[in-house]
Amino acid sequence: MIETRQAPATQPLLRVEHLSTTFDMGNVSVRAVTDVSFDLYPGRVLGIVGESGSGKSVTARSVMRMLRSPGQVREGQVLLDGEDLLAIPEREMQAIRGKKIAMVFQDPQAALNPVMRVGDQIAEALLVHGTSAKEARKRAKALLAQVGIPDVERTIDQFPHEFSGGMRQRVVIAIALANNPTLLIADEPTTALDVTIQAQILRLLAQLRLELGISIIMITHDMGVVAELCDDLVVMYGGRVVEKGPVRDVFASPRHPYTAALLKAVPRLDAKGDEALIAIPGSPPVPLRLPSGCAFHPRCSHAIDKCFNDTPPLSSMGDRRESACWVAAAGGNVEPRPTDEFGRHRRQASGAAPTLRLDNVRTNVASSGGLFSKTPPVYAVDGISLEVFPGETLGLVGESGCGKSTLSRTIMGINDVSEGRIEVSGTDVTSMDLAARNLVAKTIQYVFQDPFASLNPRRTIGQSILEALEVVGVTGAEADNRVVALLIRVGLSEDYVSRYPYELSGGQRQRVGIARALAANPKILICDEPVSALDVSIQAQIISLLEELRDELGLGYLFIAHDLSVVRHISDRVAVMYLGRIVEVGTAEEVYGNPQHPYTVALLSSTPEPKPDQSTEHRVILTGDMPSPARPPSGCRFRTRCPIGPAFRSDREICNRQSPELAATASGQKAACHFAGEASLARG
Amino acid sequence: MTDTAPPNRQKARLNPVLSRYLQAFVMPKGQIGLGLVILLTALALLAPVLFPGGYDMQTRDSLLPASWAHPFGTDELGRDIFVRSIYGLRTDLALAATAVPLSMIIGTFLGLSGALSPRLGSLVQRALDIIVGFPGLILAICVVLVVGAGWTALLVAIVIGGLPGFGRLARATFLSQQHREYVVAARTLGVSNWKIMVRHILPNAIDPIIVQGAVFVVAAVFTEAALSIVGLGLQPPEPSLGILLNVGMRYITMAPFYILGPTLILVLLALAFSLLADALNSTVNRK
Amino acid sequence: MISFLLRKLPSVAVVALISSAIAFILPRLAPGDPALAIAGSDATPEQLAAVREQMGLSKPLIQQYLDWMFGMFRGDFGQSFIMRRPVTTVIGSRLESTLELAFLAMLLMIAIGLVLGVLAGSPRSKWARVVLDIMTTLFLATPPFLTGLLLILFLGIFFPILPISGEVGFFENPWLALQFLILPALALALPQAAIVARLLQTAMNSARGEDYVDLAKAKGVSPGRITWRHVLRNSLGTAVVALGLRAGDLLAGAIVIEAIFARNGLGSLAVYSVQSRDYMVLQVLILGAVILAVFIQLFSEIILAALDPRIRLES
Amino acid sequence: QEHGGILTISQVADAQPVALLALRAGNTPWIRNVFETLTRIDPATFQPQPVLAESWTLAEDGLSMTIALRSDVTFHSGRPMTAEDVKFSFETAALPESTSQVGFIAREFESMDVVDDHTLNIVFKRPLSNVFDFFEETYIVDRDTYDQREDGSQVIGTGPYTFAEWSPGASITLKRYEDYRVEDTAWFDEIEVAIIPDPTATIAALRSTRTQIATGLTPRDTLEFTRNPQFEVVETGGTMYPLGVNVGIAPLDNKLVRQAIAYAVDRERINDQVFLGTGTVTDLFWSPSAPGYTDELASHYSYDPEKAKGLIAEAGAEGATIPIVVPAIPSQRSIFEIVQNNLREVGLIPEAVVLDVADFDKRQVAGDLGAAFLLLHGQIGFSSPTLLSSLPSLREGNPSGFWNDDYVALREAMLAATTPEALGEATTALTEYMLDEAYSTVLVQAPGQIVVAAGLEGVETSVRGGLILAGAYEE
Ligand SMILES: Nc1ncnc2c1ncn2[C@@H]1O[C@H](COP(=O)(O)OP(=O)(O)OP(=O)(O)O)[C@@H](O)[C@H]1O
Ligand SMILES: Nc1ncnc2c1ncn2[C@@H]1O[C@H](COP(=O)(O)OP(=O)(O)OP(=O)(O)O)[C@@H](O)[C@H]1O
Ligand SMILES: [Mg+2]
Ligand SMILES: [Mg+2]
Repeated sequence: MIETRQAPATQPLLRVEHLSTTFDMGNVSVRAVTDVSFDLYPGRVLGIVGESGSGKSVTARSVMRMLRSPGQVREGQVLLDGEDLLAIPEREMQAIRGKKIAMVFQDPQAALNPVMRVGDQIAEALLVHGTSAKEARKRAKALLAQVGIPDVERTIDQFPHEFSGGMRQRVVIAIALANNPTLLIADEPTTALDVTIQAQILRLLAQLRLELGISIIMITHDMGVVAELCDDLVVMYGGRVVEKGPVRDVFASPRHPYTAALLKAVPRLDAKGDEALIAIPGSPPVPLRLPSGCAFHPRCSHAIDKCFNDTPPLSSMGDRRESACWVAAAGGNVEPRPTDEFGRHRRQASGAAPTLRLDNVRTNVASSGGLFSKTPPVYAVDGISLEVFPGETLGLVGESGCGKSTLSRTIMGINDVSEGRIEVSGTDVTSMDLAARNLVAKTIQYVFQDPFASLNPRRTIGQSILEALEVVGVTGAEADNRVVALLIRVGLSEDYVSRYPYELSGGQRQRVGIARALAANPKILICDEPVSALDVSIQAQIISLLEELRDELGLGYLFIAHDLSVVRHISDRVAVMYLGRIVEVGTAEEVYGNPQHPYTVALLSSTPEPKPDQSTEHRVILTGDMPSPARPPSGCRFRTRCPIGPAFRSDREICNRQSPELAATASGQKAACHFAGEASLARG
Repeated sequence: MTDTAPPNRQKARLNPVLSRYLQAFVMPKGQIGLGLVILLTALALLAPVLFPGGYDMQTRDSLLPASWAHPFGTDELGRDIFVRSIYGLRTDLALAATAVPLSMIIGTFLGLSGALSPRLGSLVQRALDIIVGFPGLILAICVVLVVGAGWTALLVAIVIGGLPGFGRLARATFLSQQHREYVVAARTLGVSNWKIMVRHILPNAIDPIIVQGAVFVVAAVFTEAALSIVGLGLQPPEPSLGILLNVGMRYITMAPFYILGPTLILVLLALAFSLLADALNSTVNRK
Repeated sequence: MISFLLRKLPSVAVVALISSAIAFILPRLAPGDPALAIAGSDATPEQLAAVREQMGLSKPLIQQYLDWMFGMFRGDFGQSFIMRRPVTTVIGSRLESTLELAFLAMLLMIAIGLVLGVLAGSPRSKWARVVLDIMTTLFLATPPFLTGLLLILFLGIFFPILPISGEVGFFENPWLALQFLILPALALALPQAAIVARLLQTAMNSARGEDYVDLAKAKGVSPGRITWRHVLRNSLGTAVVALGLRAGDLLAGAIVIEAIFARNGLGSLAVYSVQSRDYMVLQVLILGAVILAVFIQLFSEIILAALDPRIRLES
Repeated sequence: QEHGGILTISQVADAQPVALLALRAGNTPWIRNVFETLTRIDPATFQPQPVLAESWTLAEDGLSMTIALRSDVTFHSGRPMTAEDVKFSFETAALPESTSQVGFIAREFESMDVVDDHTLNIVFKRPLSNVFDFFEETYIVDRDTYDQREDGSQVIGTGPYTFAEWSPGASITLKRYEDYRVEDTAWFDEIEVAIIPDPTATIAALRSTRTQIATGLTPRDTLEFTRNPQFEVVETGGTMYPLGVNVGIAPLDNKLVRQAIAYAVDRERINDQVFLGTGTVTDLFWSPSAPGYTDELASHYSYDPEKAKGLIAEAGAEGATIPIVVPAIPSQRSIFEIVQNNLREVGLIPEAVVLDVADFDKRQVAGDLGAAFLLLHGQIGFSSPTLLSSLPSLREGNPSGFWNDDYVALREAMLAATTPEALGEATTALTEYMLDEAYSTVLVQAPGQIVVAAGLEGVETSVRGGLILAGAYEE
């Protein structure tokens, strides 16, 4: 937390008043944003949080007057330094965009023009506001250096695709800063990035705010980010502001049941792991069919009659706090009531034989090349050994691209094993011949990351599950009954059988995906980021469901995720993966409580936690990006970014030469580091 | 908006694909296209009823200009060109109605063959690439020569000519679907390649294939006409639009109206199917 | 790029080999043979047999094929049966006509296609949209030979402005040559241009929804500059691929167009070779067309790579 | 008269220098300007006139002929023409690979003796009334370069113009032969022969004065020029269109059915609608000026559907299906459509079998065209005895499969006739027999048409339609 949280100046820089935005689609009109008001004071950071579809982006775009058609602001004012941006002609607005207000978008992959040099894209921001070409280029260089891009002279003439995601986001920020704007709107600037990179970007933003005094509107759905960066908070739900206030106060005592529930639905890094998550039931509202009254009432455990019919206004709740809740207005309690919960029992590895065992598995993902050409091998999975015991959950974390999915695909036989050995229930299945495939399919099933992509949009839910049953030989009436049973098992009702995926929400689809995986009565589920595409509230539901199933059916999980809190919550044991290798493995307590590998340390300390006022100074923030598996560094793979490695300590050239083995450490778990245990968490 | 029940789910669920196609006829493009297709098809089907005299009523009134009695004039043997055009349309539509589905089915299957075996798929693709390389009509001409001018030859030539188009579309779908999660999901479940092809990949290929099918009707008629212009089309006396053009071209300076009529019908036909394809395409692409 | 071409060489060779076999065998499957064109229809069976013998047609097929293939490696593409000169000479003498036609058609296609595409792909009033839409739909629907016939009827006969058939070499009389070229080139180009326009329009519309367009707008870039610098620039790849594919179609369409407009190009040569069973000419034409198609494909890949830095030819 | 300028003419088919000694559409317009023959038949009188031959004497018994050649003739290569060249040309024409239509006449030569450089003596196996047809069509070629004619590089004759250049499919350039033996002739420096396969383009070229003479047009194309004073339409040579049937295939093995078919066809309508009235309606192969040709015979099978029906009924062939082979040529298709219509009227079911021209020709040569067929022979201008052996419809191995002793006897009688009177009688006898048997009857004879721009004088033609431009000049 940066030490600038002084009392706000008297005049707001940006004042949004009663903003309402609609999308007219033929005969219906979608109200995406309704009566939104907030103030942003100079030099402060305002966070806007809310689930997907709550109207965050539409609000930001309304301010910029960049609504996608057919969006239209129906009502309200956007006052920048007292001038109503909604009233001025488009030409004048053009002069303001990029000059006074700048915007950073969510997806750094898509935000840069792929066919234009990076330098030109930065310079363009200056050119269109009247800077000469020569001057613009000079400034572009300065900006690139300012946002921390190395080797500017060379990189300025590169194309976006030659940059990593984090670097691209830096470029987008450089573009935003080009004309020294007074206001920066960042729409989920780190959502698509890894935690390590997110930490870098957040640090950059904090620094900019400090150095340049820019005011920032930070749109996010991550409470951790809010806690880390923001001064003030606006919580949106169903297109309305439901709560507003200083971050510290809101976190300490939320005045809206939704805010309170949201805070409880996020798993904590520091949680002991035996308390259940409190999921918010139901799913976020669709703007087209907003519930009457308070939009949150169908999911609210405190709802009273009034909530069903009357929309609560945003009313003051004391010192700069506002909330839109009848219950809170009446002084009631808004903390979520624990739903029927499941006691978490951590399991210790029983003496049983592992259901799944990998021994030094390597997977080559390089395309086979043409008839006449040979491509060098790329080992995305490079010598991994691990075991999953019956009923146990093994969590697997690591940055994007470290090979998590490749590993799971290798186990399922989608990718071929190049070296090593895979055993299922004690049988060698490495060859993946017909018998082995059958054994794998019977024992292990897969839950996919993207619930939207893993169901065939043209087949009904029933048909999708039937197909899975058909494979294991269940047909006819029995199959139909099983389908219904499976649906009910995952918390869906019978009448979903004949629905199509497009009629389901993301969470419901993920339930179907799980039901399908359960059709074959597997012993192990491989869950490849099963919740990362879902909203926080839904995420908690799915995690609860998985836990429930595990306890009931005795399933083992290989649970893959990049969100460390989620992994900690669900896992018995955790493996940390970096560039195709496992660098640390142990029980959740061991790995999270006393990480031995510097990479684990960095991951943990990069993860923002929903606790304001936490010191961020001693954070271990990694520099640079993960190298490509096509060209792994010699010796220890992590050495190029290691805070205790040769990059910082020149005497440690053993790391350059020798690849560390995964070995037991003093605190119990195994780690692959020559200097295991040296780096440590500096938590406040 | 909130109180009404969700739009007739029962119907949508019964056949979402069909109902999506029907959407095409909500837009003016689709309406005009469909209207023209129906009109032309009806004319073609009803030709024997409308013009019971048939298409070969020779008289001594050669090459009359257009009049009420003969809207398109008469040909060199004194036959009514309008009547012949309609019968020609009938011939061409019948040809298209046979050739297009055949080409569609075979082409789609060839394009999807990669789902059964990747090796087979790329082999088939190579073969189709070679067909595409053949200069325009030459392949069709060779086919006609080998098979012998006539209906069968045209059919074969059109079917072969359409294969690369359908094949490519199907293959593109296959390539894009192949790595889709639900295809991978089916594969990890252990579903057979054949079932994956039919259940998961084929349905996704159908949209573009149907659009291409509508486009290809025009191409089929075009092949017939072009072969006739080169002199290897259908056999007399059965008129086809191509034959009318072929003969009409020879009178182009003496009796320019001769080809005007058949040309008009062909343009209408092409327009009808293009509009239809267009409308289908835009509904199909609407996500 | 060189290594890219080198890598493609084997597959080009395979395609060429297979097409050469097809090009060789397919025309020979048709009844009739080139001896007839020499002997004439009035010939007696003895006369025909004598001519066949003299032309070397009684040799076994496989030997004829091998002779041809080995000849080509030596740069000898064979002799036309009918014209009794090297096939290369025969084709060379017809090349100019087709090249002129294809070149002008290509220019027209690019110009019309890009203009229509950019107009349709930019925000415009409803009426302008409808007019553009009708135009492209009409062009798209009407195949070259119909466009050709209509052009002949309207610009050649009802309003005799331009000559409708025949040709003059461009280097003989450029002005006259152009008059002869305009109608066939237009007929060839219009449908293709409409396809290019359609694709460009679609590409531009989808590019317009991309995030980088939003970013550009957020920078304060004017709509015109967005269209040119961001949207169009990113859509050109599609247009180039389309143009590449269409270029092949242009040559294909030339056959009928040459027949309609009575031009002595490669298309009419091909038809003549089929009719007279001049296998030697025909097989070289077919092989050439297939290889040309392959190279156009490679060429558009290269241009695409030049336009889009993300695409690398090496990988 | 002044020398100079370029004359441009157009032809439809490409040149075929390989077939110099055969009759080819692609050679007809230019060949008589590059090559010469011993004699030329005067189209008006049908009498042979001397060209390279100065004079000739036929022996009393008609079995040998002595020819005196001009002594001032040189080839374009500069070499004087001698009797050896004539002998070479005649021998070459007799070889089958020359594909000469009249080569069979030379095969009736017993021997050829070169008496001296300018005298040739030919001995016949039997009297040859049609030897002048042979002379008419056999160009005297240069024996030194004949083998290099194929690609057009050495096309050496003795005519007023030289064959200078050939771009296949595009054009032929003829240049004036400076050393031509006659001074006041060959007025143009150059004759450009444009090859324009398309009639519309031909017409356009003519109208735009890009060309001054157009050959190979159909009556439909020339129609507009007949009414235009700017042009003159010259009729010469031409094509006959017979309808043949195979006498070996039922029901056509029945003479009555064959006769019925001949009666059923409306020849007048074919002439009017396909040839726009320019043709001659006749059912005979002979030229109207030939001895023995009578109007009565020519109109023997005038259109009579009732009679046809009667004959068919008599033969019991109602509803018989008759496949008719048609080459994929526009005029043939049109004729077929009329024939089909006519045959349907009389109760037969005709079916088209359209063959690509190469395929059709191959089967015509082999004499294997099926039950019925529409043919075309571009041989108008030959004498009757020549036609008898040169027309595929009539010669031995004809596609009708018609060959019997009566026929052979009648043919022999006609070939043996040496006087016009005898020829006339023999022709009538044969014609009556042929009409009665009705295995192949002509539908129409259509003349070839050449359009000449006004202002161009001195254009001559040969009986077979060749253009002779030696005396042509621009006014
Ligand atoms: N172009 C559009 N057309 C129609 N409706 C739209 C459009 N853009 C947004 N909406 C509607 O506005 C609602 C709010 O969208 P918005 O993008 O602001 O959500 P968000 O809070 O930014 O969500 P996320 O976290 O997914 O980015 C959406 O649910 C959607 O229904
Ligand atoms: N088919 C392939 N060809 C080349 N490289 C590949 C291929 N598949 C995967 N890779 C590479 O292998 C590495 C690991 O990919 P993988 O998808 O397993 O990562 P991940 O850890 O699942 O990442 P994420 O968190 O983004 O899902 C990546 O660097 C990727 O670029
Ligand atoms: Mg958003
Ligand atoms: Mg992954």
